[in-house]
Amino acid sequence: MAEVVLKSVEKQYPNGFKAVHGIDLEIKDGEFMVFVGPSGCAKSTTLRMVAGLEDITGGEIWIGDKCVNEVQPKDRGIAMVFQNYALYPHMTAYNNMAFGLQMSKTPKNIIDQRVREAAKHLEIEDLLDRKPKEMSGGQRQRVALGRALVRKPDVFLFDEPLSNLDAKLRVSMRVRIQELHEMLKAEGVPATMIYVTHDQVEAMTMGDRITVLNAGRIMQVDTPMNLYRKPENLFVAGFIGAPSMNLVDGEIVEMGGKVFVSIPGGVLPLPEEKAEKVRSHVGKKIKFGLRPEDIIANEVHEGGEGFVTGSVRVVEQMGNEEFIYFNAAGTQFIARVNPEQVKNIRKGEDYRFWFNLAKCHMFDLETEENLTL
Amino acid sequence: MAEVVLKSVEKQYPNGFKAVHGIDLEIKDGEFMVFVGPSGCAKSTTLRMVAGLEDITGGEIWIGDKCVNEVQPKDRGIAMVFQNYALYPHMTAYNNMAFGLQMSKTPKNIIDQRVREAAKHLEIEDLLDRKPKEMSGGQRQRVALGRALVRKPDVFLFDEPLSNLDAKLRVSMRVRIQELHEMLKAEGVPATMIYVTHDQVEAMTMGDRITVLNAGRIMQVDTPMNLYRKPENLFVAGFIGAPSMNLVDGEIVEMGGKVFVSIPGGVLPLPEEKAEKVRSHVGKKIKFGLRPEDIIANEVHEGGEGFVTGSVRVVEQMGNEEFIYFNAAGTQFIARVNPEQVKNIRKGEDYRFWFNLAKCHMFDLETEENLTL
Amino acid sequence: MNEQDRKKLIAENDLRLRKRLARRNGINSGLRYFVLTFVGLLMLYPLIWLLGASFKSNAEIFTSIGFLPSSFDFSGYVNGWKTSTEYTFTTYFINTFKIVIPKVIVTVISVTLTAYGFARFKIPGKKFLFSILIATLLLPNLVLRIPQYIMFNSFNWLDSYKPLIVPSAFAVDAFFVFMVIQFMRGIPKDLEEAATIDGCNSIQVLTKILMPILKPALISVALFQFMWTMNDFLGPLIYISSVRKYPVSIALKMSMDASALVHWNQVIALSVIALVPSLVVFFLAQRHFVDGITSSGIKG
Amino acid sequence: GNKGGTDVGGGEGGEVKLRFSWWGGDERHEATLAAIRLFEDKNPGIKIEAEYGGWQGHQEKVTSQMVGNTAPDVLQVNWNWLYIFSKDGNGFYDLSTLTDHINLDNYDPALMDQTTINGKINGIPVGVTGKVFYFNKTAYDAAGASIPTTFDELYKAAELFKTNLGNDYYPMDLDQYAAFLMSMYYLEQKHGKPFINEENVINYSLGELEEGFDFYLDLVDKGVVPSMETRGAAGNVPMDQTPSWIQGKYGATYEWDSAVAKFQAALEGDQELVTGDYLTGIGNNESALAKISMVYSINKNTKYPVESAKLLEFLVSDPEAVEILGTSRGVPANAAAIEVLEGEGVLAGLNYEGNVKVRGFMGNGISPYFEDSQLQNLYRTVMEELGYGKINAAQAAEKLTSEANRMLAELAK
Amino acid sequence: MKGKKYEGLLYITPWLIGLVVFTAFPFFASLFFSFTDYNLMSSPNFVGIDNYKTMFQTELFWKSFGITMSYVFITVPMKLAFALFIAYILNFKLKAVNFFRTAYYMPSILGGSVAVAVLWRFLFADTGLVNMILALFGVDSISWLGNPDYAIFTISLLRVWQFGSPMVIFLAALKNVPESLYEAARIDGASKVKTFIRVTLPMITPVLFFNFIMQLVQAFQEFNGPYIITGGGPLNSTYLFPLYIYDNAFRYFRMGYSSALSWFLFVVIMVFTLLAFKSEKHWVHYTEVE
Ligand SMILES: Nc1ncnc2c1ncn2[C@@H]1O[C@H](COP(=O)(O)OP(=O)(O)OP(=O)(O)O)[C@@H](O)[C@H]1O
Ligand SMILES: Nc1ncnc2c1ncn2[C@@H]1O[C@H](COP(=O)(O)OP(=O)(O)OP(=O)(O)O)[C@@H](O)[C@H]1O
Ligand SMILES: [Mg+2]
Ligand SMILES: [Mg+2]
Repeated sequence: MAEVVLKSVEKQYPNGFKAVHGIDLEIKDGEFMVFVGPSGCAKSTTLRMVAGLEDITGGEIWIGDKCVNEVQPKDRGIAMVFQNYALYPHMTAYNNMAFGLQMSKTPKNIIDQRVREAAKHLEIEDLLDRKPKEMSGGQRQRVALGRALVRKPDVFLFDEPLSNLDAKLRVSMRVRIQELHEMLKAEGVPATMIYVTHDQVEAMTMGDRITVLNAGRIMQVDTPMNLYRKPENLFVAGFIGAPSMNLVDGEIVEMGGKVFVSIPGGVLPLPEEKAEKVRSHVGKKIKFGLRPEDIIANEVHEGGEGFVTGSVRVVEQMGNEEFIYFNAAGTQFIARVNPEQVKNIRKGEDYRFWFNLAKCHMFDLETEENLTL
Repeated sequence: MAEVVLKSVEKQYPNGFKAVHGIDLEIKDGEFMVFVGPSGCAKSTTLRMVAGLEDITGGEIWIGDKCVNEVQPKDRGIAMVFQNYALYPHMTAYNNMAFGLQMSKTPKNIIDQRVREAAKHLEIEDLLDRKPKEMSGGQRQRVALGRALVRKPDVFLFDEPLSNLDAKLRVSMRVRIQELHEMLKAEGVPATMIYVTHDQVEAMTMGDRITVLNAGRIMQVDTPMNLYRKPENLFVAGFIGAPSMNLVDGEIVEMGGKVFVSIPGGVLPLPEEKAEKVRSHVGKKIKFGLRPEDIIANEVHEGGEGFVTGSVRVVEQMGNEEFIYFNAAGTQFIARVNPEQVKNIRKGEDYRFWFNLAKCHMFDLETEENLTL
Repeated sequence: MNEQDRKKLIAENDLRLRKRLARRNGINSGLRYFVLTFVGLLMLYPLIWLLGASFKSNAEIFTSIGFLPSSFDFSGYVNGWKTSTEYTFTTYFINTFKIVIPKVIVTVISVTLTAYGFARFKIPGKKFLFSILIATLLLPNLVLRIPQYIMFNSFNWLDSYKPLIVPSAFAVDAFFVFMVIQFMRGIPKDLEEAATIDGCNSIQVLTKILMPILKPALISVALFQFMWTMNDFLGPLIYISSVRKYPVSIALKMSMDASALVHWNQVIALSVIALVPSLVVFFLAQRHFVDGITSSGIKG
Repeated sequence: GNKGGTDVGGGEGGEVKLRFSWWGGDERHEATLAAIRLFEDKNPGIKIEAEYGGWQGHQEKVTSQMVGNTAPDVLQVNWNWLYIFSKDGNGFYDLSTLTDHINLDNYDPALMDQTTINGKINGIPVGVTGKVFYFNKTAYDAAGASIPTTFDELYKAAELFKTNLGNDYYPMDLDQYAAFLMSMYYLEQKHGKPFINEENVINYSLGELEEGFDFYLDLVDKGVVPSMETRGAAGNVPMDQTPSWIQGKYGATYEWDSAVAKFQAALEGDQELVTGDYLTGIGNNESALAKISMVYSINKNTKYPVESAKLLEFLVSDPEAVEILGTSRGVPANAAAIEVLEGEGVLAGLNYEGNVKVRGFMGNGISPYFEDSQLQNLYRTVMEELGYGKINAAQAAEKLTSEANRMLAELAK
Repeated sequence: MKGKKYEGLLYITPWLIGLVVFTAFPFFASLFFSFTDYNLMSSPNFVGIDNYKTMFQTELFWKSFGITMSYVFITVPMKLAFALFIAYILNFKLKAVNFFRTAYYMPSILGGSVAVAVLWRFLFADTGLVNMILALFGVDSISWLGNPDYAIFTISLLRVWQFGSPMVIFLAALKNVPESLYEAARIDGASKVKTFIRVTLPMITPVLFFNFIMQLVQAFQEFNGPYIITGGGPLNSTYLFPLYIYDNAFRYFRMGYSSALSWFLFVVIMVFTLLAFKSEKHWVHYTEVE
């Protein structure tokens, strides 16, 4: 039983800075919860409060069925990967990983087995005798990860555990963590995992649910797909997705019974479904949002009900895809296209960009809430 | 004049570990060079040798037109962002950034202006009075970045400067760095930039050229597109691209004058162009490589000359795209598809996966070199 | 938020934290304070006793461990300050500071430089030199006294403060050098690397980066040197012959003759006064022991 | 030459600067400074630089100066230092060459002998001091005992102290050194000879010494003096700082007359100390121990021997100076000075009373090496071991004799 | 860090000059004296190794040496442990911690002043405080200062009690242990004691090592304590080696012999120091590998 519940949790740092403004969150037993949010939004702070490393200046944190506000970290049944690693500089990689197990009086041979196994998975078997000083950044980070992985706590706390690894390794580590999660579940000792990341791919692929934080407040808690497809507010819409959603000023207008959205570069007809949602806002200014992949360059596309003409400023080639940055009526848009499909787009020239409006979002300017959900 | 030239540079650490095995590299004046490679491949080591922080145990490093082997870091005209930040704990963010300028006796008002400007771009204006320990990981990293950006050296060295930032910020920082690069060029004082990253997007978008390192050796130095499209060897092929290229064991066979490649799950006909290149290897085992986006799921595709039947194990939804992990004859493949195009793929079922063989690569098993270039 | 609000907030916050802490540690911290106070009293008692004794009669001083004198009489302080010499204690205090202050300054400087050289640079024959440094600590300096006297005499330095101060400018206090070396070796080089990149030459690295981080250690050096110099009796006694140049440590013992009657309350009153600078300096200095490097600037 | 001083010697306008050093306590400092001022007034051409301090460390300081040739022109030195710094008599200026300025007739020739080495007068005696019995009258009264004049009476007092005051009361206190001197006192009274003879050899046979030590052990046994262990329990405390002395639990002390002031002052409340007679009742001889307390000497390298001599003579014989200095260096040895002081009526009190007794009988002579540090240490060690029962009286005699003779031989070389 | 070869030399130049100008002469002079019969007043005569021979044949020498060894073995560990313990406690965020730090440093400020001597007597005299407390537990009064078997212990206690300087040094070192390591240890489930032993202690080993060497050296050279309290007695039971050296040098003027004693002590301390340095690599953790 290791559900983690935060009740109006607040945190004010000694220097007076209020980092967390009342967070309510329920993480189910065995759930994989990802925290995302801009740098400085209090992801680490929240994690550290769950770990018991920071005093909570308001509210309560429950782990399992007890309030842990006054419980020491070591009694909370947690393991943690620190954002700054916090490796013991005087210990070898092996001992860094073994330390927690030694503290819980795990038999030597089991320690050895677990550490070596973890080291194998983390591809740091050769480094077990080295001290942190003699390792590369990524290697250190893996030791820090290993230190948590070898243990079997109720709750795992990961604070950007893969940030310094290369793409390949990230993928395999990611898989490794997920496997661990599955395995523990299968063994009947499910571990709750809270995972802080700034990597969208990790967030989308790993989390059962994702908590989006901003400036010490929760913006939305939902499954990855819902976050991507149904952002509840402007912040989430802009934050999730890379490159991020195009968000431009717009206005809802009605012409001849039909509802249009007027944005820089064009007035686009809204499909019925969307029109319904925003009819009450006719005549008002809103934020209009569309994901880059929902913009089609220079082609008549069946899904596109309207277009905008823009001049291409930059084309970024990513290998499997291309980002096209274009300018329409002084506003910058970005489109994400398949290089195969749009072979002859050139910088500096003007093209028509079709908008898949069935996928668009509109946000109230004041409440910042998504009107189109 | 700040081209950076490495001539057979070697590095052996005091503990006997040989991290760099003779690197030859020419980075042109004003070039933006990216270093990528797996964790522990000596990216940081190389960078630190250029900076003068590590003794070079073999070879020479030239900056501009002088050999800097014996030149002190401070006299090399460099600025650097450290992978581990290395902020001065006793100074505020402001002073951390101003320090380098103060050392070069820049007038106070100019220091102030530059620091504040950088802080604005880095979105840390509010934090200028804080000491490192009162900042979040990403904020610290931005200060570390700011410390380099405020200066105007001949060579910038960036060691994973954005690893702890969220996607949005990464993009804007990335742009900021590129702008700086452009601006300096425009001002007639081009700065050479060496940029270590493990982020493929950064590598592909920022670098004029990319150096791929592995285990202390250079694998390939080329433009981003060439690396992606024309990997010279197995390592680069597997390393560049995320998810990475499917690499499976194969054999070149000739049947009726036509050349085929036999891989797990099927024998595929090679297009003429590719067949030419590997005809000499008929009957030999090779590594076969194909990027995930060159596999098309369950559709007859004009580019696909052959297919493999596989059972789907995992479907990862990324919002704008999907990764399909499938198994063919015991071998795992990954395909990257547009969720719009393949709506009804389900886990556990068998499908045909078409291979775009015009895009395939084949590698000699011994030399690991790409035969199809 | 204006400054006042902010301060208030911080204060409140602090209080809340404290309470929380107190609650959490409950008995634990109560016990801690009890032990600290009890043992602390044991540590402090001599000072308290000394204070009381400065008002006592000779007989009372040597027969009563209690600190309350039977009557309060400040004459010990008044007469003591006047002294039986041509000068008052003021002179001796000034003299002491004339020795202590320059000595502390040159010690900190020379010690830091030397330690820096040893801790951070490749030096030909470093091992050997370091052994010598350590060796100079090991010979009982009792036997060095006479040769040193002869040496300083040949420099024509007698009856001046030079023998007391000048050697310290050359890092002869190996104790401190070794100490600072040990501290430096515990500090990661990353920050220094950052500083060299920022354009610091090695001396700037030392002054701008290492020294601030080493503050607790350097303050300890200054503190020890201050107190030990304040207390040093034999050095000044041997090298200084003019009464007008005497420091406090000698002046304190001016009126103590083996056979003559000693007004112990005066002697003690002066000892109490002589302790004040050390006490104050210690109290002020140790506040700087708040935060060490905590290495928050470095990741890993 | 006269290095070490700031700008010693020379001086502007032909003014002579003399360095003069002494150790002492408050009273001595004040008096001496006053006397110096007077001297300067009377001798306008001479300026005195006073270098003075407490006792602690003074010997080290003088030693360094002697070794470094930086000693002051005029020094106050301990009598036995003469034999350290001037083994062959050349350590200090020979005052016999300055008799124009120093009047040596005012001294007992026996005293002058003690400052003459190899025929050279190394210093003039400042005062004489001797071991005298001082009794705490208040304590004796409380015990119902009278001040003893013989050892028998002392033994009786012991009994009275025990019965009337308690077991931790003793009619007398002896530390290691005093205990040794007490044994010598006993032997001298019995045999009438000094401890060390002219040939620098121990003058007593082993048997005799054993007897002396037994005497001390007997004093302990009979509760006359506290045992070494009892004394030691209070730590290595100067006798006058011992709580038992201060509280009147130790009824008497065998002390130098010059040091008596602090013993009196140490007593708690208004206990009264009186000067006792030399105790008798052991043999037919008189016994006593007296020595020159300290001497004034002149640096052998001084540039200004004449001026130095003038200062010396002024300090010991100028009536005004004598009056100012009073007994700050004990009762003077200079006959003229005593006359002046007696005339002024300042000579009174315990110190003087004791000194009168000392000068009444100065014992059978004292070897210059008697108080040598190494020998003193030997005396103490032997007495301590004896007192703690580590060795018996015979062994003590054996050890003392052999080692003392060895040391004496070395010293006399 | 990379450095020009001679830059380091430049930094230690002051020390090198000091070494040559101020240290070398007295050092070699004393070494030379140890082979002579120097008595300060007459010029020294070379006597070969006579002084050393005499030394080894002297009973007091061996006794004094033995006492010194036991003094070192009692004092050094106790003082270090105490200093470390108090520093550890005073490193917590406590109210009035400034006051406590000062209070605990107090005994060291007092140094060898009269007050210390007098108070120590009060504490350990037969009628002193310690015996009074012991009496409460029904223990017979012990002659701490009068009994040769206990006196050395009493003297050692004085030194232990003056643990201020190592404490301050430990404090400074504790401040340099990164907070994040404590956090990691808390997460790893280490108890306070375990954290101290496994994390704190290793992190401050460079300074612990320093304090160990210094205390060793100082204990071997201890002079003041016994000098002011017991004067070496009773029965020479607290006659530490430096007292022996002092007596010979400044009371008996046997400078030659005294120098020989000093050089003997020098070699003894050297042996211990060397052993300590040899052991260094097994337990002292430097963040910076050379
Ligand atoms: N001080 C050292 N002593 C010994 N070996 C070291 C030291 N520093 C690094 N290494 C080793 O050298 C190799 C290269 O390290 P480097 O830090 O250059 O890697 P990197 O490419 O920057 O890796 P990462 O992406 O993880 O930061 C690694 O295998 C590392 O273990
Ligand atoms: N010790 C501290 N004192 C004061 N403010 C702090 C302290 N630590 C963090 N903060 C502030 O609290 C906020 C939240 O910090 P936190 O470390 O939780 O951010 P984060 O979400 O983890 O960011 P990142 O992605 O950059 O690591 C930040 O604005 C930071 O500046
Ligand atoms: Mg964080
Ligand atoms: Mg690296």
